[in-house]
Amino acid sequence: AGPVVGVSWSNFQEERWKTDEAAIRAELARLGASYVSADAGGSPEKQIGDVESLLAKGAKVLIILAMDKDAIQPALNKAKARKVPVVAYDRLIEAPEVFYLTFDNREVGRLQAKAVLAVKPQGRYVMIKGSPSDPNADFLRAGQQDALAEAVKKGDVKIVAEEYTDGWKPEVAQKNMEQILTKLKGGVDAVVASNDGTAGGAIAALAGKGIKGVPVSGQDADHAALNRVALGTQTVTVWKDSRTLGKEAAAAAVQLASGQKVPGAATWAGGERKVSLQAKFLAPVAITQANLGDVIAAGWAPKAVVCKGVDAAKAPAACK
Amino acid sequence: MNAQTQRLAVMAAVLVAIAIGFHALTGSFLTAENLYNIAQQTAVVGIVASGMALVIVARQIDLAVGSLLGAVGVLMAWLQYTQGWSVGASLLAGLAFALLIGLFQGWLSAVIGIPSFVVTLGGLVSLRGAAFLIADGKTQPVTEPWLLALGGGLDGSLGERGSWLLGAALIALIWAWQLVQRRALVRAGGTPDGRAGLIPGVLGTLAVIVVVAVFNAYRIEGQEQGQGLPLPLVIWVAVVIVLAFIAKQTRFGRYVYAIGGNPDAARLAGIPVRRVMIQLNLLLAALVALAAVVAMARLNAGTNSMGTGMELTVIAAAVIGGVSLAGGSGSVAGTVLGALIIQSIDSGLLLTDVSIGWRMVVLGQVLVAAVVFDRVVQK
Amino acid sequence: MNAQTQRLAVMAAVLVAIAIGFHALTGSFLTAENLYNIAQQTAVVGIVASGMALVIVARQIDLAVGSLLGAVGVLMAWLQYTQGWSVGASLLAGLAFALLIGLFQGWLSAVIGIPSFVVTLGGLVSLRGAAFLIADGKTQPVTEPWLLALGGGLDGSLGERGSWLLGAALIALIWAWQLVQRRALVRAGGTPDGRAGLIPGVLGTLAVIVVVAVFNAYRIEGQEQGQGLPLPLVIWVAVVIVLAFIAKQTRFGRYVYAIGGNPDAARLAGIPVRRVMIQLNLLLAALVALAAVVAMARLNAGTNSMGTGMELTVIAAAVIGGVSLAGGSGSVAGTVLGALIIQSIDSGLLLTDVSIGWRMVVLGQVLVAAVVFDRVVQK
Amino acid sequence: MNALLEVRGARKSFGGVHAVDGVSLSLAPGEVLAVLGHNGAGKSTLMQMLAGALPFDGGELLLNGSPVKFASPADSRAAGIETIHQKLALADNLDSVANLFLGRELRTRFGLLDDAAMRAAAVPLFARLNPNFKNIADPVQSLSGGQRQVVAIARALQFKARVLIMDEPCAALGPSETAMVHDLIRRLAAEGVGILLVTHDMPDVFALSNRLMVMKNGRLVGMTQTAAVTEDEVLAMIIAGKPAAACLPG
Amino acid sequence: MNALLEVRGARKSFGGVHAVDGVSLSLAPGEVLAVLGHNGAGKSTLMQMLAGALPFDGGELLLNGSPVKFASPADSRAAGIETIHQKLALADNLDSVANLFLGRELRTRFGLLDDAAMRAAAVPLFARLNPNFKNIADPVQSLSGGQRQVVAIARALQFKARVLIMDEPCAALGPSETAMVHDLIRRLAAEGVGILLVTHDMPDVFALSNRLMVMKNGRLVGMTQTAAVTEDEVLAMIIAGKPAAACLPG
Ligand SMILES: Nc1ncnc2c1ncn2[C@@H]1O[C@H](COP(=O)(O)OP(=O)(O)OP(=O)(O)O)[C@@H](O)[C@H]1O
Ligand SMILES: Nc1ncnc2c1ncn2[C@@H]1O[C@H](COP(=O)(O)OP(=O)(O)OP(=O)(O)O)[C@@H](O)[C@H]1O
Ligand SMILES: [Mg+2]
Ligand SMILES: [Mg+2]
Repeated sequence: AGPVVGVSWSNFQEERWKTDEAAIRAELARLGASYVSADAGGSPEKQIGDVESLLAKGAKVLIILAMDKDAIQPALNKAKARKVPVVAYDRLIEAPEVFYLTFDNREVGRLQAKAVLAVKPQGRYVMIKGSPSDPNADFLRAGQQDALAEAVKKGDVKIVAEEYTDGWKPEVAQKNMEQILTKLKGGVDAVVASNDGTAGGAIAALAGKGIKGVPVSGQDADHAALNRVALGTQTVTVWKDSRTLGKEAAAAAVQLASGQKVPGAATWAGGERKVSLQAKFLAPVAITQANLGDVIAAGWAPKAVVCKGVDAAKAPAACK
Repeated sequence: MNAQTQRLAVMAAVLVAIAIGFHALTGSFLTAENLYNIAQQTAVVGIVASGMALVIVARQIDLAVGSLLGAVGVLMAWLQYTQGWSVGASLLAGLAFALLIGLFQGWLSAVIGIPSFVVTLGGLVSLRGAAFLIADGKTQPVTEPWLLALGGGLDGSLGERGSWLLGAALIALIWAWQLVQRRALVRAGGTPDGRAGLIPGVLGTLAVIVVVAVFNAYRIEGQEQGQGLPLPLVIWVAVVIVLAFIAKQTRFGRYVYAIGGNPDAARLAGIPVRRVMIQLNLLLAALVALAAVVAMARLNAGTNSMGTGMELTVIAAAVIGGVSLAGGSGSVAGTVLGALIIQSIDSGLLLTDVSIGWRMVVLGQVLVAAVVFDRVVQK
Repeated sequence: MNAQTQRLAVMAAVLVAIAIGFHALTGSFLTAENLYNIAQQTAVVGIVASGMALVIVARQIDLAVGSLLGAVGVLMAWLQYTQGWSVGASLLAGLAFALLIGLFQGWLSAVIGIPSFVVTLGGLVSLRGAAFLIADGKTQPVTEPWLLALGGGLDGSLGERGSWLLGAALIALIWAWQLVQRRALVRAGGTPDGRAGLIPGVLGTLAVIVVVAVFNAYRIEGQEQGQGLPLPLVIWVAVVIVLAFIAKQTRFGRYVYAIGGNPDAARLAGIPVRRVMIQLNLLLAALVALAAVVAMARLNAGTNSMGTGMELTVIAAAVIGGVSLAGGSGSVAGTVLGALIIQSIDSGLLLTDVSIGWRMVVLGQVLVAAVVFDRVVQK
Repeated sequence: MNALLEVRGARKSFGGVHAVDGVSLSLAPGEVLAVLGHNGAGKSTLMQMLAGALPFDGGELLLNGSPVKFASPADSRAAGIETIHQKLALADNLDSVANLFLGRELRTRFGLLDDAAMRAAAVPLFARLNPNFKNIADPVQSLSGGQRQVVAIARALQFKARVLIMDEPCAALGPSETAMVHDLIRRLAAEGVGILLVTHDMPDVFALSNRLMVMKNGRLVGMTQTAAVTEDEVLAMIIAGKPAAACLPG
Repeated sequence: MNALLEVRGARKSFGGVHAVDGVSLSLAPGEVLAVLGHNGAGKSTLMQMLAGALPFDGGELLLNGSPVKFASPADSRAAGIETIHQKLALADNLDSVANLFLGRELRTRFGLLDDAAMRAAAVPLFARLNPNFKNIADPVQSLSGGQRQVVAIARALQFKARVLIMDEPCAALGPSETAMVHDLIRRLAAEGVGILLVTHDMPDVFALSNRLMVMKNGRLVGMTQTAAVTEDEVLAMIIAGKPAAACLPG
């Protein structure tokens, strides 16, 4: 039989990881390896304990979705002591022995802002950020800034409000958006939301005030978000096909466990501390009405779900 | 009774002070739009808090309300969206689920004797897991227009005419109630004070008129008339009236207070303590189901994170509204003020330019200050 | 006292049953490595829970511990990493900060008379904001090796020799204590029962030997000898011994119980209730600072999310360990069992193949079941 | 046996303490049976057992000759036994009127609480027991010790009982209040109510009771007609635990 | 004025209730002053004011001729006033020994609690007051009403007081326990302790007190030498609120 692969999730409550898990499991099953997992529920402390438990359970290779790239260090030391290789899944862990496999978060931020900018090249922008206790929220925000910087400099785009969303909770995003609209007396032309959950909250707030035609971004290609894209209430959701990511991670894990090199890996040192490590990047895709068909074609979401309740007359091509 | 009323008056004053303070700072707090926002944002917590007040009065606590709200919300949305149930059937199923949980938890604490803190802490964890399992973690959109209206928003309010009608009904209710009280007193051989019911009557009437007028003044661009009372607010007010009535006018309510005052004495007086406890759990569960409907309608979806951390806000609303955690004292009406104070500070801070870190620092300390003020006035 | 001991015995039995159950299910629960993990994972919660027990005994509650731990942890790490302070100075600064907060909260509740629930709810929110502000939300790595050792891990344990030495010292302490008790009894004119101290003495000795042997049996590949007792565990045990001693052997401890039993009576008996309350707040704050050091060392960093939601786990550990939320009863030793039970279920479920949603469902209900068992045995 | 209430060999212990240890007694309609004994003799424990507040560890209880088991105080109350507990058992946060009717509230025809009617019924009752008792709308926790006792007594008297258990009802009462309660006890006994009266006050015993029983350390020392013994004999029974000559078994 | 304790025009009200309304009194060393009055007359409120448990709304308190203000019961205790409160003021979760020494624990030379010594001191004390009182290691909440009262009395007697306030100390006591407390009161008075004795029991009043005062609805009805009045005169004062002929002002 293949090796035992331990997977440590950062916060399984978020919708997307479910798909990743399924992909990892399927690939591991195909390769004859076995799967054990733990969920840190958003807590870096718990994640350390999780990794310890996974090692105790006999994991020979780890896939870690780090809640916090710095705070995961002790877990890595443990793994290192036992000569257990680590795949940094989706989020960077800056350590030389780690294999980093990801969709670049900063790139996700860039795609989000770019897609919104394409619809509203000028105007007043609201940034709905992620959880203040999640370091990734700032990476996304930095990527968004990359894409907007020029327009801001020219004065085309004005960032009129910016809020963190406690715990990434949609209802918090909704409340924040409502208050922003009140504060700005409705003067909002575009919303850059950091994921689909917060986008949902922001869209509900806009709808509640009868505001139409404001572009909103998201991330994760949640089914509900795809449906909103089809309906035209959400502009873009950045799709990181986590099935590919999961599949690649599982394959890489098994290869690392048997001491092989991962095909397609390259040395990379683009992190904050310029640590050089092995990495492989997958490209995220911005899904708008124009390429909505891609997710359906890829079997990510069934057409019936994506196009539910879409008015045939105004339907995007994918729903026709 | 008197101390109770005084406390309510102080907390109302605190609320007004907060509102004026924020308006001075931001210029937009006391606008019809912002008040409309706050009314909607508070309703979910307020509905649950009114039931929580009675639970705490009876010396119990319920930490599971947030998770239960999440599980029920996801269940109802999932039944509609993924399973294709009708809206009515899905709401009933959600209610049934909530009542089942309430029954189970009530049985554990009232009959088996496990402290309600432990029982509902278990519920807090388990039900959050259930919320995830039901729809496999996926957000479940909700589309039925009449259901969405219950969440407020564009079409979720009574409109100008409807609001005035409801307002008139409420005013009639207020005066009718004063009359009933008076009659009962006379029937029992008392001589009612000529002006006894006048002050609450006039104050109540004024409050209703002001509220309706304010909400009617909020007009969304493109709508033909003012919004009027948003449905979440209407639901919340109805819940509060019913619960306040239950608390003060029924035997069940009297027993809840007696149990909270002295559980041994209640038992010795022949009160069916266990039954009352279980009924109380069922009542709160039903309110959570109702709140879940509003929350789901407001968000246009059921998500598995709904209600996360809500238990503390709900308990805080009750406690700030004057419910003592030691049991036996507090009122349903107080929770309205408690919930409004919390939400006003929260939403008001969002109108200022304070960044999130400072916002949290200020939010926490203003909450404390509100209660400090109450304490200082009492001395 | 007797009922207390019985309860501890039952909870210990529950813990053993849980361990055996998980071992039967997974085959890897009762391994030296897993027990070593659990000891480390529990320490942070355990340290805080031992102080929380006394706070709850005195009819108070502290919801701010998790946020305080976060703020103190980030502060200490930030002072080292970003500000370049020495480790010692940064730890002292963290302690000072915690004590200041403790003093403030103690003053609000003991002197001004705000319910501790409200005061610390404010703290829960405000201090989480502070944790974000201190380092602007950025994680602060910590690198000093001796500090990291306090968090356990590879080099953070006593080793085989050190563990036996400490074990021997503990055993000596246990017997010395029995002797002191006996002497006191004789001095006061009593005639000690020949075997009175024998049973706790022998049990304690056995427990120490087994624990040391188990932890010494855990050997990480590449290390020359067994790990022995991890430092977080050593710190936790030291805290528990000191607090149990304070609770039972000092006037302060007696006053804490008296206040919890009947605050009015305590005041009438001339107990300086306010002073005791403030001291209690300071004690808990100091423990939180200590726990923050361990948590930070364990994480190799201070993050602003540290300790999120910990307040409920800590309170749950105390309550499951037998502390009554109504005040006046419970023991420090019980919190050890409470914390271990919670962590064992949590860690044990990870070793099973139960999926994440179900894991939460089971975790919550097993917690309840542990207490149900205790209740059923008592009947 | 035409006894209203009969107890056979009642036993109750708490941990190692045998609080009630094989006590038997019977109570006839219209009879006042005084229960005496040192502090901690087990009198209140026995009364709580009869009131359904504590389960029997052993022995049996008969009402009108048929055995009964009370699962709760509600059962005992339903069987016509009213109890004034030594610890008073008041809901401290409620006012005197609410406490008076606790568990048996008056209701309007819509099933709602009829506070006005309850208040109207309470005022004269309290006034009779203690004319200076004005603040009946305050929570009972702010009442004086004697006023609290008045509330507890009024509660037991308010409802038509067949057996009345009074555990030191006059302990905290002033002289005029005590006189009033004595009157009431005599009147109720005359109406056929059986009364168990726990007291430490010899004048009370001799003024009110038909028979008396003495307990010591959970056991029955003796039971006798009150008229057949002197105060000194009773004191000797209480203190030395030896039955007086007049004592008959049972 | 050589009075141990003197009160001038003490006032206290709760909301609308004037619980104590302009009461003055003085207490000499070795004197037993009985305080009488109907239920709710304000006796306990007055005693709580002297014990530092309630602040004065008006009037003043003098100890040995110099005015004092108590901010807390600890102050009053420190000034040599011991109080047995009507509500007993016991920590229900602690055992009798811990309650006996509450606030004044014995400690070893290391500053730790000396439980063994406290227990050793407590056993004979309790045994003297109630020989049947065995379960002194149980939490006091499981004690009988009289046993609880014994604990509260023992606490006040244990420490050398100059003024002793006893609010209905014998209300729940059995006859032999009451006799024992009477003995103690006499002995303490002989040693020069000033005693304020609240009671409803006429035999107690006449057996123990040198002077007596009667309160009604918060006001002082009269104060007199006990020897100068008859029981019926005292009862008339309590009930009708009219001072007897023998009453002198103050
Ligand atoms: N804390 C309080 N709050 C409100 N009212 C109070 C409070 N304490 C006492 N009172 C009121 O003050 C009055 C006097 O009470 P107090 O306890 O002094 O009477 P008392 O003379 O000791 O009576 P008793 O003989 O019944 O013990 C009563 O009417 C009582 O209701
Ligand atoms: N709940 C309890 N738990 C433990 N022991 C108890 C409990 N209730 C009573 N006891 C013990 O039982 C014995 C009898 O108590 P009980 O209250 O019946 O005495 P009593 O005769 O009513 O005394 P008193 O005259 O003082 O009221 C006492 O020793 C008491 O400590
Ligand atoms: Mg008794
Ligand atoms: Mg009194």
